[in-house]
Amino acid sequence: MAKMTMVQALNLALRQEMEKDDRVILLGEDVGLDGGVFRVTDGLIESFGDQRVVDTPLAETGIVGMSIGMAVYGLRPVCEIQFSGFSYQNFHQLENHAARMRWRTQGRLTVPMVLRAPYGGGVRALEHHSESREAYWAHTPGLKMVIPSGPRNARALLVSAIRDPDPVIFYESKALYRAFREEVPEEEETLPLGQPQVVRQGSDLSLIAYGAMMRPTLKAAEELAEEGVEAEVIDLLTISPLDDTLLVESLTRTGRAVVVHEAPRSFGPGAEVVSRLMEGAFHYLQAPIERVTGYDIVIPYFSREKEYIPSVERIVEAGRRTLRS
Amino acid sequence: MAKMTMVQALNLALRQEMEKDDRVILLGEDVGLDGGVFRVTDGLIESFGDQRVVDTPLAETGIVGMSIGMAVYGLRPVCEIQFSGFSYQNFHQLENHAARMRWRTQGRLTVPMVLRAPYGGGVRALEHHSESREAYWAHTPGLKMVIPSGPRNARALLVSAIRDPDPVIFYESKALYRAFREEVPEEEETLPLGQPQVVRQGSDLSLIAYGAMMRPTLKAAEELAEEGVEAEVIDLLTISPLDDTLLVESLTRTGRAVVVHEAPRSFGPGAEVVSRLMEGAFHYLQAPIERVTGYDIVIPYFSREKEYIPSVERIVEAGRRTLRS
Amino acid sequence: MPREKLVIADSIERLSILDDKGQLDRELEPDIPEELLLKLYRYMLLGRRFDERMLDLQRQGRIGTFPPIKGQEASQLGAIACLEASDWLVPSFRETTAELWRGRSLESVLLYYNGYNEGTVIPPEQCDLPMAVPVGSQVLHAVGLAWAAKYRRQDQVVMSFFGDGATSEGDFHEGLNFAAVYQAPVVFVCQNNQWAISVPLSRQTATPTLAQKAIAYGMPGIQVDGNDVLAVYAAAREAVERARAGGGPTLIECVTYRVMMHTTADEPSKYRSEEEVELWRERDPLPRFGDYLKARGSLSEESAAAVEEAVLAEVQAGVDRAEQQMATLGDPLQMFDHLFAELPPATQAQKEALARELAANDREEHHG
Amino acid sequence: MPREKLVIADSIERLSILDDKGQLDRELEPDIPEELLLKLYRYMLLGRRFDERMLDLQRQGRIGTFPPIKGQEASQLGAIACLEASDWLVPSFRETTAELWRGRSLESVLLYYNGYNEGTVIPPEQCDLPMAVPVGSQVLHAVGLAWAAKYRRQDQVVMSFFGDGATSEGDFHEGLNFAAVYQAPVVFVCQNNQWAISVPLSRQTATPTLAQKAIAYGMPGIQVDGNDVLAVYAAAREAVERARAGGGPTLIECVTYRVMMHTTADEPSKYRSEEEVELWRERDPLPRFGDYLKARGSLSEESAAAVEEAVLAEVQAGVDRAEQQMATLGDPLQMFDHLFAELPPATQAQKEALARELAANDREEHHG
Ligand SMILES: Cc1ncc(C[n+]2csc(CCOP(=O)(O)OP(=O)(O)O)c2C)c(N)n1
Ligand SMILES: Cc1ncc(C[n+]2csc(CCOP(=O)(O)OP(=O)(O)O)c2C)c(N)n1
Ligand SMILES: [Mg+2]
Ligand SMILES: [Mg+2]
Repeated sequence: MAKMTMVQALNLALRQEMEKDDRVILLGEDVGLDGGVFRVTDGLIESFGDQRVVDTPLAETGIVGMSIGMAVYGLRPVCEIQFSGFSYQNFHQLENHAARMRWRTQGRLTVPMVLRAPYGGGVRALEHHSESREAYWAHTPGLKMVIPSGPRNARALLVSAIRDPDPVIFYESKALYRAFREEVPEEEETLPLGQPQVVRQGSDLSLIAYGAMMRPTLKAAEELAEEGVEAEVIDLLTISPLDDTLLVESLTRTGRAVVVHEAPRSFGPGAEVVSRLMEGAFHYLQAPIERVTGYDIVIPYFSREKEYIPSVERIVEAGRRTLRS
Repeated sequence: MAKMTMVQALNLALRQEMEKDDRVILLGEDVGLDGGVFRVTDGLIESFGDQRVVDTPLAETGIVGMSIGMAVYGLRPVCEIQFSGFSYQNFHQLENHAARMRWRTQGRLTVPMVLRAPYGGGVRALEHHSESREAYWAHTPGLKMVIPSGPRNARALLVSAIRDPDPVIFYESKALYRAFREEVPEEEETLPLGQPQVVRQGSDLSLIAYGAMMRPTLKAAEELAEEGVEAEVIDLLTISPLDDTLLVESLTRTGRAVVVHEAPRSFGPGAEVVSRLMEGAFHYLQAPIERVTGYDIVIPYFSREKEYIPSVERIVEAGRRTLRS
Repeated sequence: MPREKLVIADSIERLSILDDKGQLDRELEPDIPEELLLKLYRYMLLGRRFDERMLDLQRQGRIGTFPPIKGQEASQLGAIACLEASDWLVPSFRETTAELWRGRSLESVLLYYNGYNEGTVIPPEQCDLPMAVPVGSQVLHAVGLAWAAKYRRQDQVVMSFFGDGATSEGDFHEGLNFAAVYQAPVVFVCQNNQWAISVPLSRQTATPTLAQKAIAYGMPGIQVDGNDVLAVYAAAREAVERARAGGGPTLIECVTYRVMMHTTADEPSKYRSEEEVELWRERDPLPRFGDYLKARGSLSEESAAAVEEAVLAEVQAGVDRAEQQMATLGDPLQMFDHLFAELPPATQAQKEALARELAANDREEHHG
Repeated sequence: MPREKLVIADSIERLSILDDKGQLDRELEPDIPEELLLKLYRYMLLGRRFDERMLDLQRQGRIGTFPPIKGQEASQLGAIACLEASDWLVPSFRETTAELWRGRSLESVLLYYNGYNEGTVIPPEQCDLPMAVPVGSQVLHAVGLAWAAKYRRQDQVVMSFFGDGATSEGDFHEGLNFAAVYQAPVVFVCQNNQWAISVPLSRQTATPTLAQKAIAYGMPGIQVDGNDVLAVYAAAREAVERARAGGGPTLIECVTYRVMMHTTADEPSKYRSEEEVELWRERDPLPRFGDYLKARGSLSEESAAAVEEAVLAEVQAGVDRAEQQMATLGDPLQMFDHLFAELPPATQAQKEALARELAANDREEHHG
């Protein structure tokens, strides 16, 4: 197996799906010759031509609205929004149409599209390039919201997203794009959407995170282990529709939980996780569930973003608090 | 005091603020001669002329983007988005700019605007006219999200919103527009933003709701009272920034809570309320907090909306469940 | 030449063939087969009568709010008649007649305006999108469909309808620009009915025409008399043929008028004068076309009466079928259907909870 | 006349006064006071040298990603020089030189590209918006400002800058349409530098010019040689005067070129040829204008050298001030400032929690 960065793994997923299925069309700003500003689509226009890898005018609503039409026709558009901070331009196309076409036509017309967008902080980027607002899409019925946490699951989830019969918002952490390499098999690999994974077992505490937050969360679990605390770590992978079975099951064993995300705290994804745990495992709860999150402010310009983004220490500290409680 | 519908009370608030302050400008689709499709701005163009009540071209982004410029200049634009289901067209203007201009310029330029929009179901409207997606704005740092529940607080909150130095999203329940009348004083009345209110006292159970859900919630409290259960009922009024002091205090007395909203359940406002209560009053909790909400689907066309929107029975039933637990 | 004039586009033309005095321009008269002419007449009448009947039903509380189309029949039908069945229609919310032409059933329209999700089902094989309520948003879907058709080397054409108000939306702009950049086979048909609810065209745009907006995208634009079904047909046929031949998109502005209220919830006397409406009532496309057909001998008083009778019967049958169907519809659990190909577990649990509630209510009703 | 040509707009012109061969059209030569000519030259040079210095700093890791402006100095300054101090500038993210002209400090630019929120503070009384990163989004703010100025009967004019790519966004469309409908005093200055990152103009629009998009809004549009500071100035002055006199908005397309990478994170060799860039390097606006000034006796070799020296010293002083300031900035708690006029209680609690954390870390560092 080749060791790949997340960028390479995503590129592999796209390449293989495009080889397999001529319904798969990439479109977006600079996805062609430029290969995308993060190079996720690098080399694909050379292999597949400009009818499969389509540079668009600079218009996010246009990209998403056109993708909807393409998907209804029977294609499988995978569009890129250059940064998730610019995906609000197309909010109405997603909410009004992508999320509803199957429902509106009672199954007759469907929108099997994927919207890929880099999200999150940590790469010293300019304003609007570091947000983490997956809760917007998670709260939108009819959309699926997926966030991988490493090269291997990124590849497998992207393949599943492309094959999914419904619209999928696929957020890719810029901080993870080139952060580390993993073995990624050349052979096809998929991961079912809607299924969180236990990535570390433990019985003292459940740590629940996703995307870029998996690394500090795992690190925190290691630090806690040094203190004799065995944390179970769960990677949501799919934020919405959220399947809480695994989370609730974990909590019935640990009684304590910390939820971690970069997104602002209030009305963020963590609130839903907390609510599900409360509803599903109330009588097992031994301490208030902690949320370690971004603050309820705009993520600051990069000189201060480190202090905004949840750190290993904050997660460890929250873990300790729940254990003291 | 005159008895007024919510439409009349909102109209009064606008008229009086416009009389008092020539910075207040209304703009939107059909707000002029037509007086707004729900008549909230009725008669105002006659009194103030078309420089104070401005019909716009059909473009929500334009309305909000222009309002931002007007507010930066020093005016107090109150724009109307005809239905909240069409406020996603302007999502980026709110998130990228209205919510950030003060922060971006470190206090130098500000955006004291109000965006009014009717929300919610119950009036046999067409698709996109019945959604309740306040969580989108509540999760957006830099915006305030306000929802009144009756004529009198609608008037007082709208006045406060107009005078607020920051952007306020103001959702008005269509179902409440003409549902009932209340005494509304001619003299100025304001209500502070960011402060929930106890509207019924009780010590067995806390019912937390807002907007159109206040009426079934109060009704449910009465039904429970017939069973000997005294429910405390809290009206959030401001969804975000959410001040949980009163909620937590209530829960320390009741130990049980039901949160009610029309919005889809998952990642909805109720999740944040549940999380705050868990964080603030964990050791007082005697039962899982219940959420009575819209389902995680698009609100159906109106023949079925009644079953979608939380009913008195569902709230009562949830109350009973928490008491059994 | 330092201050040099640029040739930016062919100029914009206005097309009128059968004017409001009934004057026919024989040179421009399109060659439409008799059968098609009669079909056009029949659908114009069907659109009119169905609209009138819906207004009655709405006033009686038998359907909900709906947007009447009266006066726009020619403007819709002249265009849609140029499509093949395999072409795509992308309507806004006021193209009822065009949708009927494409095969949408009357009862589906009635179900829709009665709040049944079953009213937006598209029949299998039919290449139509459902109505789009968010103004202008559908324009981009047309471009995506057209791009896809071109990619698949199908010679399908996509026709997208929208109003004058829609031209102000960003989606309109992005849609026309994408279509021009990709030379997508789309015909953009603007139903310029002069009003967007209470906002007149003069507050919608500072331009004298909407057709000239085509110049911003580098595509042909033309203004036609929208109450002249021959002119609409001629312009649309030209545009459809160009699109099919690979010549890219066209913007057609049909100048017509919304004779009725915006929707049945609207009160136009608040914002426009009866004189203006009267002026346009006199330009009614229906008698204009009827007289033309009679003048050319395609229609007689008797055959016109027969069409009228048939249309009224068809409308009545549609209303009857709708009421029959509604009697059997309405299971609230249906609302959970088709959000996703597969209902996620948490939503499935919500559905089951509602099912239990409904069953309990039912029991209560039976026993209570 | 049933197929009748419509007069839709005056035609679109292209303006060039001092061409790339240094040829001057004396008839069109604008009457610019000597002092202003020299100020323009000085800022063109300042823009150039500061840009070069920032590139160095970026390569040394002393600032983050930034978008160079090289080649666009004339295109920005010719326009901005027409504004009064009380007028408003609404920039995008690539008008550094225009912002400097308006009085933005060099250090504020450096702070910004070093990730300090302090870098977007606008000096008191200054009528400028901060940079807008979301492409095209600022165009609408310009219209709002202009509407407000008109409402207040101030004769202020608003100048909004944006790129060729921005013309594809819905916000551009809605902005220009609103401006035209309200006859708002805005001058829309499109910096057509031929590229939107890797997308060439020909994939952005099917039109030969961007200026012609004005026709869609019923406003005057003009194309100018953006590397000819005299032409830019002349066109902008005309537009500013018209706006100030109540004549409404204008769209000016400045044809220029992005000689450098899109931002320092970009690698243009992936998508464009060195020959194309070379061609534009030869059209450099700076020597063209310098030669003009020398020819008319406004500049000599010596005075040019003095300007060069002064500009370099100014750049160095700006860098020094920025580095001094940064040494004292960076308190993370600052991130909670100015989100709202008053920090809400829950957010205040978050701020306090962070303060405690930072204090604890500090203690650890000191004792650990
Ligand atoms: C995005 C959006 N904004 C507002 C509305 C409310 N609305 C429905 S129709 C309409 C006017 C549409 O005018 P026009 O495009 O001219 O079409 P017409 O109604 O005249 O057929 C408005 C404002 C909407 N449906 N969608
Ligand atoms: C809404 C939005 N989409 C995408 C981006 C990413 N982006 C930044 S600059 C740019 C290209 C802009 O091109 P143009 O408008 O021509 O301006 P230029 O960079 O050439 O000055 C893109 C795509 C953005 N900042 N905002
Ligand atoms: Mg109209
Ligand atoms: Mg450019």
